[in-house]
Amino acid sequence: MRLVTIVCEALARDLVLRLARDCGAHGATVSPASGVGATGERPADIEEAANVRVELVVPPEIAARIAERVERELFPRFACILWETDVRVLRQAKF
Amino acid sequence: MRLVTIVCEALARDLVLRLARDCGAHGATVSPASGVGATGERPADIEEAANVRVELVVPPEIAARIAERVERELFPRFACILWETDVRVLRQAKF
Amino acid sequence: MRLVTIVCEALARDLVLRLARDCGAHGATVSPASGVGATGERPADIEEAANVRVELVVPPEIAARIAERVERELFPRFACILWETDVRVLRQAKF
Amino acid sequence: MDLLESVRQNLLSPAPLFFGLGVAAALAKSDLKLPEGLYGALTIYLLAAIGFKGGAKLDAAGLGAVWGPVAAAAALSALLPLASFPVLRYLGRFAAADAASIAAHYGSVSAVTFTVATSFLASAGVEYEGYASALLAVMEAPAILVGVLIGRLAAARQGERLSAALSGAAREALLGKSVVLLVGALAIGFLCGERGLLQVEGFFVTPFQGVLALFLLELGLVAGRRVRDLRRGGAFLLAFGLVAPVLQGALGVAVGLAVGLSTGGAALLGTLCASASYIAAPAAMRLALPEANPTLSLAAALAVTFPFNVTVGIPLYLALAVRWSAP
Amino acid sequence: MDLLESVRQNLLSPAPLFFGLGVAAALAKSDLKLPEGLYGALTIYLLAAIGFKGGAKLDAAGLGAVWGPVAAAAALSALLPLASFPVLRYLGRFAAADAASIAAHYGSVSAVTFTVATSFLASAGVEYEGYASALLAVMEAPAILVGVLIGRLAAARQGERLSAALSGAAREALLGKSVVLLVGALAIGFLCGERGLLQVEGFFVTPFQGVLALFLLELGLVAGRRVRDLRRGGAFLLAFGLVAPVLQGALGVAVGLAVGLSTGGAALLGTLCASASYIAAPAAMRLALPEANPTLSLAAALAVTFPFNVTVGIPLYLALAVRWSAP
Amino acid sequence: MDLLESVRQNLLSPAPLFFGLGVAAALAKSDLKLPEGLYGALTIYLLAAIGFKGGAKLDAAGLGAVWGPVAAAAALSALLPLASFPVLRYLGRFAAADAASIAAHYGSVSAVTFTVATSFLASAGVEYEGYASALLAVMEAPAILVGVLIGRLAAARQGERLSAALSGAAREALLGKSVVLLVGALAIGFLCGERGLLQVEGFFVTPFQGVLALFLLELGLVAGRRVRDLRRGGAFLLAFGLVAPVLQGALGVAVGLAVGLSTGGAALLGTLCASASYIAAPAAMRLALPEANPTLSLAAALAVTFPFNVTVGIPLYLALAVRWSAP
Ligand SMILES: Nc1ncnc2c1ncn2[C@@H]1O[C@H](COP(=O)(O)O)[C@@H](O)[C@H]1O
Ligand SMILES: Nc1ncnc2c1ncn2[C@@H]1O[C@H](COP(=O)(O)O)[C@@H](O)[C@H]1O
Ligand SMILES: Nc1ncnc2c1ncn2[C@@H]1O[C@H](COP(=O)(O)O)[C@@H](O)[C@H]1O
Ligand code: NA
Ligand code: NA
Ligand code: NA
Repeated sequence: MRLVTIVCEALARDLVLRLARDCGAHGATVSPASGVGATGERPADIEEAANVRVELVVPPEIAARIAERVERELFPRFACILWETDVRVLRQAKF
Repeated sequence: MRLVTIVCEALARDLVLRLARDCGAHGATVSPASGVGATGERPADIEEAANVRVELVVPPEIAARIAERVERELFPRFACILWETDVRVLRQAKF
Repeated sequence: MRLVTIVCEALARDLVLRLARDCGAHGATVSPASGVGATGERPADIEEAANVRVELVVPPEIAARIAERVERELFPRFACILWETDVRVLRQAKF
Repeated sequence: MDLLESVRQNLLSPAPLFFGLGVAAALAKSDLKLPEGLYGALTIYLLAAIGFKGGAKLDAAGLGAVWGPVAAAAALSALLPLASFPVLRYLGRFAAADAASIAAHYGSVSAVTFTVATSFLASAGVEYEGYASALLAVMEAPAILVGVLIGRLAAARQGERLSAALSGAAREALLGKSVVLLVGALAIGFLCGERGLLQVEGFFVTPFQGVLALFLLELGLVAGRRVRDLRRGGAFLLAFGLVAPVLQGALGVAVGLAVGLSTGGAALLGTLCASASYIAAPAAMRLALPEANPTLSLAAALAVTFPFNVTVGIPLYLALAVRWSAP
Repeated sequence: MDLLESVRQNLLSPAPLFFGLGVAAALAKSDLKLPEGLYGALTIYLLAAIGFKGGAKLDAAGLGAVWGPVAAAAALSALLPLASFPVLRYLGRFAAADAASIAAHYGSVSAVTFTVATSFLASAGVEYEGYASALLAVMEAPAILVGVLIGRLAAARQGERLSAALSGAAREALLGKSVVLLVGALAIGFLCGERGLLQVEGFFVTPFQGVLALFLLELGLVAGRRVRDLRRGGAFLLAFGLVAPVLQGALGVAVGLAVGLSTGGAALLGTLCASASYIAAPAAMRLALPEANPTLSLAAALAVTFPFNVTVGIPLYLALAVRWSAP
Repeated sequence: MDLLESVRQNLLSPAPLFFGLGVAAALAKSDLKLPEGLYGALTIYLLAAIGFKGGAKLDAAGLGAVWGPVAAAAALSALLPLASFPVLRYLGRFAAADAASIAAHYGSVSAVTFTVATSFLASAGVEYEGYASALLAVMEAPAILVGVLIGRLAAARQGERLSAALSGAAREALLGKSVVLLVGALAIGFLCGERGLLQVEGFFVTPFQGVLALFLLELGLVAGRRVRDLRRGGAFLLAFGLVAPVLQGALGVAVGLAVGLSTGGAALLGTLCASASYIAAPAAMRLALPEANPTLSLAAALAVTFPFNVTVGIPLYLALAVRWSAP
């Protein structure tokens, strides 16, 4: 399994979750985050500036599809990054 | 070292931490999370529906013990997932 | 790329971020965390006791530099741990 | 004032309308959301305020006067789940754990429903015992304990020892945040008396009704999200959520009058019996009886019974109390 | 009372001073920070209180009396972006999306600026229509919709269908939290009337001015962080942030008097036209017109126009209203 | 009214009882927890309210009248750590950094202890200088600076330059959130005067005592978690936490009377000297003197000295002030 982590503007939370679902992810874990990057500081105290951190446990082919769509649809429009790594999971069939 | 991540109902937070300690973990990092999965949406605004995300840095044999007990004790009773991966740590002896 | 995760006392948040920037990290993602470890429980409800969880996506040589300085400067003074792992990223040049 | 007019007046007050706004916003998928922590903070405020005011009145009434009603209330809380469990298990065909959990939720009480009832009585000009929140305080835990007991016995899980499970449940039920806050604030109010109440009136009394309205907005948002879950419970659960409060409420009114409460006090005890817990019970049952599906009980309590009580139920229990206390 | 004295009195009141404290703390990089959730919680409180009070007054005034001003206000909100877009696009040389987004922010309204204006009127002893928050409520969405429309047309993106984008924007504009809360609370206040207002006065009225002062402290902290962003917008944006409110405010005052508002009411409509949104518009534009740089509009609205309005602007719009309504 | 009766009355008021409830809940490991952000939000409210009210009174008293007491208070804050450091270092055998940190905590002040003392004086009918929160405001920073200075000199770390460390500490001490809020709100209150206070009274004054009670519930929860940490400090720390406030408090009362404060004012200055910081000092010391173990100072300040002061200490300092000011 692959663990895909997307850090993105909080206002785009629902877009990210919809994108993941459309690509075939069966679930997602979302945690609040602040950050700093090329677009400056993003403090988490007001929603307009906050980030979210979305984790998706998915099979490799779905991870590839998600990465491709994030690159095409989110990167040009939102402050957003993505990284992924291999993970071992329990209940393989669930993801 | 292994990094074991457990995402689980917030109400079961103390159960997860006790299980980890019983298995031999020397510490844990807990962050708030919301999520979506087979049991529907779990928004983080009320504790009854929120998730927690527990990270445990442990030696491989303890990771195996944790995974085994989470599978047996938590999966049948709580909305819960687990993934694990290899990590490099500083101060190996601490974990 | 390497993903370096540092869990540290919330009061030291700015120190960690400055250290990371000085080592050459181009950004950082910070999430709130509570924890338990050798220094006891660290509940997140008051800032004096809370932890932060800082994630840094960086090239391997910068990861090494960060690890070295965290070990030297933060470990003796703050409740703090660090782990790192390999990740695949999009837009390699950004990090 | 007849029942219909009374329902109408109750509906056109801020608390139920804000609840409706919350439900509507949730159903329309508005991006109106709760800032994290606000729900918890308002809960703490409401419980502390309810407890403190009740305690100060308890001091004025004297402990001697309240034993009877308090004992009756605690007994009702313990006995109601015994009555509703078989209905849910055999008529409703719920799994044992689910039936026990729902029964516990409905035997336990909702502090907010209680508070809406006191506002309603006040604006209808009906007197009630000021210490009534002591009844609220003793009715949270017994139903939870009995519910866990039933659930465990019915499930008859050989693996775990019953006593261990029960002591865990007792811990949850007695040290859960709502019981600790209510009972603690009640004791503090009792120790401080009217003089102490005067000191903190500007926070625990003056803004109370408005805070309640805001809390109901949030509760409406939470309840609105639960409406879809109702389908999983089927028609029986929906019917249960409407009929159980009426029957339990009528019983509460009758017992209240029997143990000597005023008309208003009996209406309050009826409301307490009719109300279903959505703070203390869900947390306790989740840990002590995790086999039970938390979605069912919470959807019924929040999305059916709570709105029923705050609109139609409360005026109804008062009407019953008025009728039955007529000489 | 001349304009200068009026500005001085306005400056020496808690709300603007707390805003200044927040800005100063942010610029000095103090570790004074907002606890997460507090900003959102105070926003909910303020919007609910403003809406509820306005609704109760609306009930008193009667719906018949308010159609004219309400329609005029909605029209102003829709038309103002059409006027400022070309200025931003061709004089300011902003990208189409940025120009449209800024125009939408300035056509929409700021509830907090409105509230500071009502406090100012009250302490200056100037009467105004109690239902004025109905004007506020109808002015949020139109400008946002028009702004998105302009931005999409100007960008002329072939890939996406305009109607889809617009329906998304309409959703955001009409179901965004501030519109839902304001309109919902207005309706609730209208249904409850003065009797309902009395019930929740201790929460929605008594502490209101103080909560506003605290909120302005937080807003100051947020605005202070944005000061640096102003540089990215250049001198033109700074000038726009100072000149646009004066022109739009004067227009609002004139229209207000023309549709029969009192002097105070016209000053309020002027303030609404002059104010720039920093809650509803940023969220809606971010999703419906993500090509626009959110930094520019927010920096101008919060770090230039808001402080200008709460210090000099509001007394100015009142002075205009007084002069133009003189017989 | 003798001391014992005065202690009893003080104990039976909401604030200390809610603190006790919090401690009890924490020790019983109840699941009563703070919603995140609430503690921080209440802190901001309390500091802004204390500062603002004090500032308005300062305006009434006139700056001329207050220089003496203010200078004396600042001097006390700077000198107290110099006295307690050797005791902790050589009698208590603490490491240099720990001794310096504890000394700084006890030289600095606790705004909440101060507030409980003003409530106590008000309910005991004792007058005091309304501007006393100006004393509070100037006593936070000096002790922290002196504590860092001692700690650095004693540790004599060759690696870092002392001046750099001190300028960091000065930043922390002067731009820390409690100093910024207190001093800022004091200035705002001073600029607005009584007229401004009237405007925000419904938020900063009316509910204040009740908010304080709720905050003490939270502080009790935090303190209760610290009780176990006391063991690490040993018996000496416990004794220090009880004896230091009495000695420092007596000194404060004496100095207060010497610089012309009223009986009540002297009791307040005594309370300030006796109180130990648990907001400003921990944050500042953690960054400027991270070698110090934060557990020791916080456990002593919160779990020993704070409860001692709010129960027995404050009545004691008043009794001393009454005795010593008798003609
Ligand atoms: N090198 C990095 N390591 C970790 N997080 C990053 C990094 N760069 C950016 N981020 C996160 O991604 C968000 C958007 O990044 P940016 O578009 O560079 O401003 C930031 O607010 C951070 O939360
Ligand atoms: N594929 C997934 N990726 C990331 N998180 C997931 C995934 N599936 C489930 N989760 C998390 O686990 C929680 C419980 O999952 P479930 O039992 O499937 O409802 C959800 O609320 C999510 O936070
Ligand atoms: N084995 C571990 N796994 C995960 N997190 C840990 C572990 N040990 C320590 N931590 C985190 O690091 C913080 C400081 O650790 P310590 O210095 O051991 O008290 C704790 O509060 C935890 O959040
Ligand atoms: Na009940
Ligand atoms: Na406008
Ligand atoms: Na002191």
